[in-house]
Amino acid sequence: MDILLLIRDIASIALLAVGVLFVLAGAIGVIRLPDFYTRIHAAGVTDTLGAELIVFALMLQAGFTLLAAKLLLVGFILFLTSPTATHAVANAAHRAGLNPLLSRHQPPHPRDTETGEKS
Amino acid sequence: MTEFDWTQLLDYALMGMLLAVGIAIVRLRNLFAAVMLAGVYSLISAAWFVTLDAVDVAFTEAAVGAGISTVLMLAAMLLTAREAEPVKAIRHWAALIVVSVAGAALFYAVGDMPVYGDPNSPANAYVGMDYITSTPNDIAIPNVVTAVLASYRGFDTFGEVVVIFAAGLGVMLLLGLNPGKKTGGEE
Amino acid sequence: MIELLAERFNYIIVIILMMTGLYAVVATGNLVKRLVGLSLFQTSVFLLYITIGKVSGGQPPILPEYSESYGGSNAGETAMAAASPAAEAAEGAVSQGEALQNTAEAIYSNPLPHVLILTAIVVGVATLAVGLALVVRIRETYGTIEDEALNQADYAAENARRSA
Amino acid sequence: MNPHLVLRVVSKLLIPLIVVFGLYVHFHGDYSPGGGFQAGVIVAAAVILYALIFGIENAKQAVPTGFVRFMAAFGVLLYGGTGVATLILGGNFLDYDVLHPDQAHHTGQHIGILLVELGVLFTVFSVMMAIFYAFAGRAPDIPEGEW
Amino acid sequence: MEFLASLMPLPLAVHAPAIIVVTPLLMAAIAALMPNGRLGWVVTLVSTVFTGLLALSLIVDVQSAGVIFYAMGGWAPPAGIEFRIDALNAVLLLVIAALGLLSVIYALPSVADEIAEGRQALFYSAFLVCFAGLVGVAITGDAFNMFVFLEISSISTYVMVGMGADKDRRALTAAYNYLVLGTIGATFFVIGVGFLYMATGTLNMAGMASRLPDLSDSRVVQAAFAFIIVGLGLKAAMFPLHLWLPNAYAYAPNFVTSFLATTATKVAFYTLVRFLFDVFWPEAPFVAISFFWVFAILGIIGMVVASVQAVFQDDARRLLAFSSVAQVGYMMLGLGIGTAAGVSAGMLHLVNHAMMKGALFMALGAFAVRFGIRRISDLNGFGQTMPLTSAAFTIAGLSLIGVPMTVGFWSKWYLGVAALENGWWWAVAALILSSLIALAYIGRMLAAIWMAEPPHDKTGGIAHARAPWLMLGPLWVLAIANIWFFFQPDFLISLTNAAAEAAFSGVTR
Repeated sequence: MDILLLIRDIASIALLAVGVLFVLAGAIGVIRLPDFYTRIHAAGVTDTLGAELIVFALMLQAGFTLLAAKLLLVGFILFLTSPTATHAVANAAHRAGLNPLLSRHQPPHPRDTETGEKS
Repeated sequence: MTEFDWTQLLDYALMGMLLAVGIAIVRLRNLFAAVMLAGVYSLISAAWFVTLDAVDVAFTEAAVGAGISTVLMLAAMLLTAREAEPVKAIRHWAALIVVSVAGAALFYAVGDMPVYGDPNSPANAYVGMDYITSTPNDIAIPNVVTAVLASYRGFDTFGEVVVIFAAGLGVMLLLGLNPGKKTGGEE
Repeated sequence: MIELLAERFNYIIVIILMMTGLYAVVATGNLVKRLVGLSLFQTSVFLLYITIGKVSGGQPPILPEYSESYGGSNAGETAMAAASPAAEAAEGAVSQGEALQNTAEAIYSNPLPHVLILTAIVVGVATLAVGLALVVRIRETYGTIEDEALNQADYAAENARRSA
Repeated sequence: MNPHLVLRVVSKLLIPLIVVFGLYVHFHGDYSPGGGFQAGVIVAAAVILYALIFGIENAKQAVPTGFVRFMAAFGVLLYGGTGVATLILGGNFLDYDVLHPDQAHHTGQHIGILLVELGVLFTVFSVMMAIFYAFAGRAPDIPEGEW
Repeated sequence: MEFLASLMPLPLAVHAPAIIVVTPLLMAAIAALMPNGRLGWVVTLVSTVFTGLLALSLIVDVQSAGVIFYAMGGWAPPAGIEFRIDALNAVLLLVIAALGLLSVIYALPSVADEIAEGRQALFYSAFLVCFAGLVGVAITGDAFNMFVFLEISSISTYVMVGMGADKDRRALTAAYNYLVLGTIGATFFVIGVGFLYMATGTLNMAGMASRLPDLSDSRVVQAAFAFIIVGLGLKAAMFPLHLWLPNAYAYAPNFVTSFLATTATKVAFYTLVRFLFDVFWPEAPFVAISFFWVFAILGIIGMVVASVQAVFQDDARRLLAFSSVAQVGYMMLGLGIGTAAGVSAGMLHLVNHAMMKGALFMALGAFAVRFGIRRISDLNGFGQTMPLTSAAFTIAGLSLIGVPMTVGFWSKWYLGVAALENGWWWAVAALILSSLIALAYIGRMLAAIWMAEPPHDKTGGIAHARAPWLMLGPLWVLAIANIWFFFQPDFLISLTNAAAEAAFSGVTR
């Protein structure tokens, strides 16, 4: 039994560490990256991979309990919402005419080319 | 103080964030940023509520302070303005005087306040703890906060419902539920 | 003195926060930002109440189960036991709180401030809603939400009426 | 491609979940953090999400304004009515013990708490909806571009 | 009175403390569902009549039983919330119930004139919420419950003041400023209550009172005192904290002003008395200092400065609003005298001021509903245009000055006597000075009404008009009360003496 517990602890610690690493990377990215799109890309990592891994680590610690089920639900909802939120924000920025910061190639804005698009 | 309580570090971190966010809100002129930071402020205080064992309050603060209030303020901001004008010098000094008088009164009191987390302080030794011992016998539900909220101090909660109802009335009266025209309201 | 303050650091921070909010209310001329400051002020007061009710090593005031309808106390939990009172009672794990008080019962934080603050939060959001509704109406009628401009508009209107 | 396609799909998945979660928070309020107020906010948030994505007119068909106005008052009446019921049954105002003869298990208290929390839920939900309708209904026509 | 109270069935009488608050609250919910304003008014009228009867029965009970306790939810304090009625808040209940009833009768034509038809039912509902909140503040014995009820009444008040925007847009800014200052006041009050809770561990006011005397050195208690005084002072429009009041009263709908001016600040004043005497105790060093240095001094400054400000107003209602600030100064002076006679005089002025200001604002509302006027220069010749309303206005105005034959005389008389007992001749001088200034500003309005040329209609004759009977009725009830209680002051004086005694006997169980 003990060895199983040890494995479980090691696994959850590893997951936690990786998760925290992702969160850290995301945070640094939000500060350091140059423009909106790259930043939101970094922030997305925090929400999805980072939070998700931490939730998994906690689930390992909780074992087969109601708590684990709740955590699973939290993980599921995070899995659904954070990419959607990132998408919505990025999409809104794109449609608002915010161009990515590109050094050489400036693509035409969709609003200038497409006309049939109305919501 | 017996042993160093490592969870205090978390408290310190949260307090530092609260201070930073609070001061940022005061200094910012961009309303959008101020409103979003107010939401952040609520969220951090909700986190602190959790470490202070007030899970019900944390839940409510997260739902209301970080959720509804922020959305409300965003909506109002959209309908009004995006940018605040800079603070006038005279108002700045007037505010500083008000704040320093009130703050002095509060700091004056700090010395006689009970130590943080003291289980024997009057507030914690008297009625509050009685609820914990009497709830199993009186009401028999596990969540003492719900028991106090809905039964022991149920009348406060009735008042709370009426306050919310009054706010609803106010918004319906002032803005109307079907605002088609400028003042709206006629149903 | 240092120790006195160190043991009450929570109050000091909370007082500074309250004063930050109050400053924002009094200093700013922008009506929306004044309400932001007001909610800052109120949230800080909530913090004051909750820190009063904190008991070192305490737990959230949710008692162990004594009806059978709750499935949270499965065997096999160890690590999370301290966070879940239900499980703890089932297993008799020694929590930090018990170590401090050395009694059989766990210690809980004071529930009364929590209840008060639940009510106060609701009152706060109700005030905020009414205040924002007023601000929206003000903006629609006056076209501005700056204090100075509002006063000037009223003053001008009064003068116009007087001369008419 | 409809720009809101992702949002629509995900929100269709999420809205029932949110409502169920709200009801869980409400009915589990005796055992874990939560209660009528939080539940009301959560359920209202579900409807507000619906309104944001599918348009406020659709939301008004799902939750009509008349219904909102009725429920706001009804919640207060339910809370107060519980108190009046306890008065009629011979107790003090909001003394739930008289609601049910089973004193040993405090069933009366459980019933009373459930009823008043339900009152809180109704009022909070409908007032949140009222506030949302009032503010969102008069949003200036911001072109998509500004967002 | 005993007869009316004896009509009350016993179970109703036992639970009267709860029912008197709950009835208007439930009726508010019902009023909000009413399809039109007239039905909403009927609901409101029914519930205020009922509340009035309950208030009468409670007063009779208090006179026989001394103090009435009611444990909400059957939970005895300190666990539960307790309602506690003694002679002090019984007076308040009577004032709120009577003025509430009169204002509601008055409201129908006034509201029909000022509020859009689709919103009248909701408006009545908001009024009932405010009314219930004030009753709740007056009746509760729990400090935090008092905050909740203060906020119930305040939030609905902000809304009602803001509804004046259909006539004058300044109502919106007035309501907003009232909201911000009122919320700061309420938050200060909450900080104070939190400190008291920190020091005593209970929220029950009687429980606090029994524990506080051991804590008079505690800085927490002293800070709590300061914050509660400032918070409640804001709500009561105590002199330097009155900035919200003039605009709020001047631009709110007429019916709202006449209700608020007679009840809202009075209730806040009551809470001050309650906290000073029954939660804190008058012998405490910091309370004793505050009597002179806060209440007496600020009261006197307030009654002189605000009166002077009133003289220079053009807007009739704004003038009366400044006068209200001055009248709060009188009450504060009575409180500051710090003796039973002083508190009794302050309470007497509270009741009397409710009668005279109620009548004055109602009369202005009656002028407004017929001619839509609000400036003093517009009042020219109204003695001939609307003689009935003008006569009532005159009686109430004379009462406000404190002329003998009106009840205002008694408030000043007893205030002066109580001040002289303390040897405060300068307070008497200030009283006289302030009354002279009142003579100036009331005289200005009376001169316009009676001396100036009346407006002529198109045919060259004098335009005659009469306010609706529903407005004239309550107006004249108050005007006659102003005279009646000069000749029969014993009833009021016995009530206020009992109130002062109740305040001074402190909390006994």
